[in-house]
Amino acid sequence: MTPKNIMEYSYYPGCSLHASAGEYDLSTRELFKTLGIGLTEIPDWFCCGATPAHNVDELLSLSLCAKNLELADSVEGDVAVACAACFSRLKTTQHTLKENETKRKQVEKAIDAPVKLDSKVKHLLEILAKDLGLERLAAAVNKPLSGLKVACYYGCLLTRPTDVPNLDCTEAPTIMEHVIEAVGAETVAWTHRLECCGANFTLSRPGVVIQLTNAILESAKAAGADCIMVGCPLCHGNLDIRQKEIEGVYNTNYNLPVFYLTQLVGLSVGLGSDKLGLDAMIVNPTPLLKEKGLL
Amino acid sequence: MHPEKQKNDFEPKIIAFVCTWCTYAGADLAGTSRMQYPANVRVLKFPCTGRIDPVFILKAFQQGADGVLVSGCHPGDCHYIAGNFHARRRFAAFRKLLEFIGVDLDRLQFSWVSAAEGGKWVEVVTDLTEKVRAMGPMAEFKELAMEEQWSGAINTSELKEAYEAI
Amino acid sequence: MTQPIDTSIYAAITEAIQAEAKRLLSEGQVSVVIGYAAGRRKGSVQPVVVSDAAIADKLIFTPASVNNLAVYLTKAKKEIPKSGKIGVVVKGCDLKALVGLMGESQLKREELYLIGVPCAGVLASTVQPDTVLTADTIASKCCECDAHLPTGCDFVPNVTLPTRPQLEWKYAAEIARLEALTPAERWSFWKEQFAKCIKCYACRQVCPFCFCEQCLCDRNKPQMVESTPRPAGNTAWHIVRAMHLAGRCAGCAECERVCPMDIPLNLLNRKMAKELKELYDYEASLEVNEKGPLTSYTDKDDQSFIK
Amino acid sequence: MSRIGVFICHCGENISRTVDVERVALEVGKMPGVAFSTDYKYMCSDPGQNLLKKAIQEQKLTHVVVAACSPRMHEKTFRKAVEAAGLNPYLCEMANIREHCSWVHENKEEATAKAIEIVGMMVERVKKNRSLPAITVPVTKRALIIGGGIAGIQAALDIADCGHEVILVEREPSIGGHMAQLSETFPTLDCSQCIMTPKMVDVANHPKIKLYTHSEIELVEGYIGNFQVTIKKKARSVDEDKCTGCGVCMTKCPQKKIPNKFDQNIGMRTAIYVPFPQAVPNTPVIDRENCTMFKTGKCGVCQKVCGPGAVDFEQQDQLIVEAVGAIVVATGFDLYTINEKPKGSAIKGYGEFGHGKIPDVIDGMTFERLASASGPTGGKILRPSDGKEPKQIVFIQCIGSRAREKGISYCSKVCCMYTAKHTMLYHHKVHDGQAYVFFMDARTPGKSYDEFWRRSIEEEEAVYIRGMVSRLYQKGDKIVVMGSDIAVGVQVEIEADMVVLATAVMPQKGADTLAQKLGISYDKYHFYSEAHAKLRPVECATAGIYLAGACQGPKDIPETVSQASAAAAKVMTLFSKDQLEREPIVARVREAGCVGCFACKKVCAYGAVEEKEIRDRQGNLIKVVAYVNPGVCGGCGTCQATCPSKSVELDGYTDEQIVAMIEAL
Repeated sequence: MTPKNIMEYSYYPGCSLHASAGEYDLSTRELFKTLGIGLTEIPDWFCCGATPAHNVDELLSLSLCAKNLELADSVEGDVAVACAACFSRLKTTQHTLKENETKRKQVEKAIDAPVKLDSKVKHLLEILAKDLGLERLAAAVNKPLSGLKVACYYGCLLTRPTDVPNLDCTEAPTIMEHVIEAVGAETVAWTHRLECCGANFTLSRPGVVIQLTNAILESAKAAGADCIMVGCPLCHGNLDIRQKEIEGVYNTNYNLPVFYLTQLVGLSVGLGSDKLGLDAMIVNPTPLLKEKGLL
Repeated sequence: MHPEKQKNDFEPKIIAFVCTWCTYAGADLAGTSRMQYPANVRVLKFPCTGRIDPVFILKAFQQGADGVLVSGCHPGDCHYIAGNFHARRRFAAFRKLLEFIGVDLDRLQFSWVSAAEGGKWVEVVTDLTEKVRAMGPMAEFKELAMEEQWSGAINTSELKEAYEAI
Repeated sequence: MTQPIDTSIYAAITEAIQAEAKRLLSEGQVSVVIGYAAGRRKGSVQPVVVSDAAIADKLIFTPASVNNLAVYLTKAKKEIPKSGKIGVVVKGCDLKALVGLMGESQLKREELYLIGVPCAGVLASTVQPDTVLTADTIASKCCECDAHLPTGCDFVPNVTLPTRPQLEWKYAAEIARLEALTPAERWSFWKEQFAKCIKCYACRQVCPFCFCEQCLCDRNKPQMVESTPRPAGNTAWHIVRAMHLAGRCAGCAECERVCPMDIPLNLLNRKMAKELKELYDYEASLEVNEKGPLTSYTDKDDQSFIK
Repeated sequence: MSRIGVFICHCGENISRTVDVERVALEVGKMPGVAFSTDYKYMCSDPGQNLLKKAIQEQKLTHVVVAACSPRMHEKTFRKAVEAAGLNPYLCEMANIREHCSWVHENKEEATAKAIEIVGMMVERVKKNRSLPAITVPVTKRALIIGGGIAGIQAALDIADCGHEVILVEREPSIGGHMAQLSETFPTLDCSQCIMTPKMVDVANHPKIKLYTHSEIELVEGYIGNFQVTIKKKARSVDEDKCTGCGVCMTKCPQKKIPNKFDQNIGMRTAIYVPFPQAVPNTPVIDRENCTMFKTGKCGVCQKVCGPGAVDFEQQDQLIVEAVGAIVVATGFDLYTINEKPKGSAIKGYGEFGHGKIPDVIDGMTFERLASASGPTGGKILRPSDGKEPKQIVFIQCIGSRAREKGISYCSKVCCMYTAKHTMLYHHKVHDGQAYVFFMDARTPGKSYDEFWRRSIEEEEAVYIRGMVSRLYQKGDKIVVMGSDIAVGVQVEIEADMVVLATAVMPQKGADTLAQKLGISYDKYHFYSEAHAKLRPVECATAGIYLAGACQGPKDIPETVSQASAAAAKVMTLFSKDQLEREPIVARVREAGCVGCFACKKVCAYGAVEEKEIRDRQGNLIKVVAYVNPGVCGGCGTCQATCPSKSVELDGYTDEQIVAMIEAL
């Protein structure tokens, strides 16, 4: 008999988690299962429009999110979002439509349904830090990540702009640090926690991305981090997949594994490599984890 | 120059309760600017809209007013700091009550007219006068005043018979 | 099909009130206890002021305990001995009135000993006081009650409130019905109602908030409100009364109960309460408010009705 | 029975052109109570007024209605004339048949009918008018000034020079305020101390000024002309009468490493100290939190070395009550500390700027202390971290100010100018250094201000970059400043040795508490509110309380001094009379009807309603009723409209008067 879940969420994975960030999806599901948090994937969910849509057609981007929120309403619980870009779009939609009656009416006409403005959209971080709570999280740990120095990377979307995501303080957040410290890791104070990695330009202007991402990696390394933790598949792409390329361009060696937050937290509650998708990471984390006695 | 004025069958009686600092001064400005508006309005000056008791509005209707205007300073401009803020709440509640009793709220107008808004004064007064003119006389309170009947009215034949026997 | 309402806890409450009153009076904690006692007719209940512990077992609580005893703390206060605290039996609705009176400096909490009654409801009418409490005979105010369990009292009998069947919200329904009418239709409704008024002022007499020593409507210099028992005067009286109670009325509905002509007076009060809740998010509660909705303001208040 | 006289004015032809004045006079003459009715060409002219006066006497008139222009125009004129004829001025009313009638209608028939009704209304009203005696309030000709910065000092000196006693209360051990902390002042670069300290000494030596430093306002009671103020004089632990100010105690104090608040905590001081050498009074104070004697009970060195025996460890806080007639609030400002989020405030911190974490990120006031010749570095610009001279310095403007998302949307007004000044001071002291300024806009309205700002760029070589900074971080011994230059559209990174933040000007902490004690209003930031933004900028809505300086909003020194002198002038206007006379349009409570629900008190914006106990001859409390203090009442009448039993009445606008008018319709 499976024990009853302590909390229930409707889960919006977003496109990345079904593609390039499969390990984020896997580790999220496994971690939440272990913690007794139910995730029900929203039936028929579709793309939030992410970064391109709102630059092209605002009504389209708002309608995409509004429709997804409407779909989410069919599932019990607040909406759990893993990807920072999806999170940002869903939150922005709610904020914009709350403020602007005209746009709300347009969107309602477009999706042919009332807009759900009150459903709570939550990033996984929020669920771990606030809904579950740091104490309960710490209590679930059976393999503390002691000795692991983590650089928590927020990127630009998790906390910005002011008054929209309301996840934490806009320019000096601490929620990631709190979560990872709760499971026993150390965090480093570093300077580029909230700088942009250039996700928007991944395909169009890789030169810019390399420059921006390099600054982030350099700063994390200089602060003495062993690895970087992210909550966004787009940041992950740049920091992890491009790391080798950047090392080549700048003739340096970072060797910084880039974990999703669910992977690191998952390790601490005793999930194995296979359940966390560690083998999907480009920068191999195995030597680091072995050295710290975590594998 | 001036078209022959239409003689109207019904000239509404409009009573305006205004504060001295803003709306009264605004009405003065309309005068000094020689603006024209219907002669139906009678202005009662108060120091502040805060002084205007809802009972006065009731009294005005009972005295045969067909329309009532209450006007004062814009929010934040009150000469007495906050009198108009208190008035705003008081009249928000009072108009809901009158509406519920069955008074047509088109007969009761509230406005903010500043000392510089002579034009707005003319507009508000003209609009209200014309609106009320189109509605016709405020019959409700007048009819009540005419009615002598009360619960003890002799309205059944038995009662009438008994009464006449006495 | 009338659904009965469980009032079996009233026996335990009666016992608890009696024991508490006995204790309070014999220990001298209060000078008197105002409560309910059996009347002369079977099942009838009347307010009573008990000053002797020996007769504390006169106190009862039944579905016929309709009166809002808060009124005895204002108008009749002078007749009640001033020395010491006054004990008073209160239902949730009565307590709201009492709390309102505290907010208006008419009562001091420290001068009162509040015996709160967990209340499942009282009768709408006491013409037949031994009627069983059912969904049909219960007072309309009890159907919409949100204060079955008084809070902040000095003593509350330890009983568990039985669950109640879902009851129809008569006031809300009637207000909605009237709101849907045209102004002329509403006017004729109220005209008919007010025409019945005989200006007996029972509504004023029973209202805890009508505590003015001289009512505005009795003044003749100037005569602000016509005082004749004619339709014009009646209408004026009821409008002024509703306006003066707006933001203060606690919803005990005593005005409506005592009206000999059955004018639905509480409808006006409920309507105003509804509007003030919508406009200023204010409603009568069990906590003392420093200011009421019409004695306070914010600079953001609605002014959509102002040109 | 009233004998009313009605006087219809033609106003040349202004009224008579559209209103048949003779017919009005005739019709009004028939109204009950009207004993005399006439019309005249110009009522406000001398002959017109004489006609009025003569009629009052000959016709034995009891009330007067003048139907003419707006009462806003000539009510005073006619009331004065009526008074001269022996009637109480408030027995005269004006009917406005010009602005409200003849000027706005063209149809003579309609206008005449309306004029008759208007006059009729006023006739009915005036019948109910009562004689109102003028209200006088005695004035205590002493002023209290709260705050001993430049604003308080200026106001104190102005009032005292006029011969009135002044009580000056300052929270800190010395007067001087923020201006004493400044190095040099824009736009003339004269040394702040040089112009400030003589004024401080003047205050100390002025026979009419009583100075309470290290003191705070505990309680304020009373009203205009008659305030009672309780001042808490905090224990100094040094007897001011005995102390000669020799300073030996300070040289011998073993506790020498206490950060000095006056030096923005960069310089150090002893436990017994004066905040700065020119302090007034020059009497040290013992900082009990850091004093060894108070902490451990052992030491007492200062007491041993004090020749006159002034050190007194037993001294207690004292409460002193002073009676004053006027209060000037000059509590000044505070600076936004960007690394902390003030508790319970809407203001969000600036964690990303590292102030308080990176030692070489300092605020503008700290730079002032570094640049000050009497400051902790003797006027050398040196980094707090390692004492090195910064060769690249970045100034960032608008820290907190104009940043809605951080909780403050106003402009702090002085930062553009003082940053320009800082770049100059820096360039004067570090010749080979380079200053950069990040700015949103340069706001330089003021005499010689723009010229000054231009000079910082053109002559002193400051590089101004239009744009904001997103982040600062320490890299080695440099601070990397990441920002954008929106004029060129590029991202900028500067490796600076030191960063100076022009933090927002905010009201003093506790400004709200003081306002509540005084009964004055304040805005959402806790800046005090003036009675009228344009026409009454130095008065509070509460009569008898005036504002000076930055407690009302960000201000520079010239503006502060002007406002302080203006406030002083207002105080002196008040003090020019022994009795305060005011229009007797005030509310009065009918105690017999009042049941003490205090709805009136809740709605009174002036705090004029008090609670009054009514007792019988044996002293038993009968009831508590409202009492309206006529000295404080503003005369709006909101209380009367709110009172359920109408037990409070506004003189001049009683229910009787208003109902009479409505009934006349």
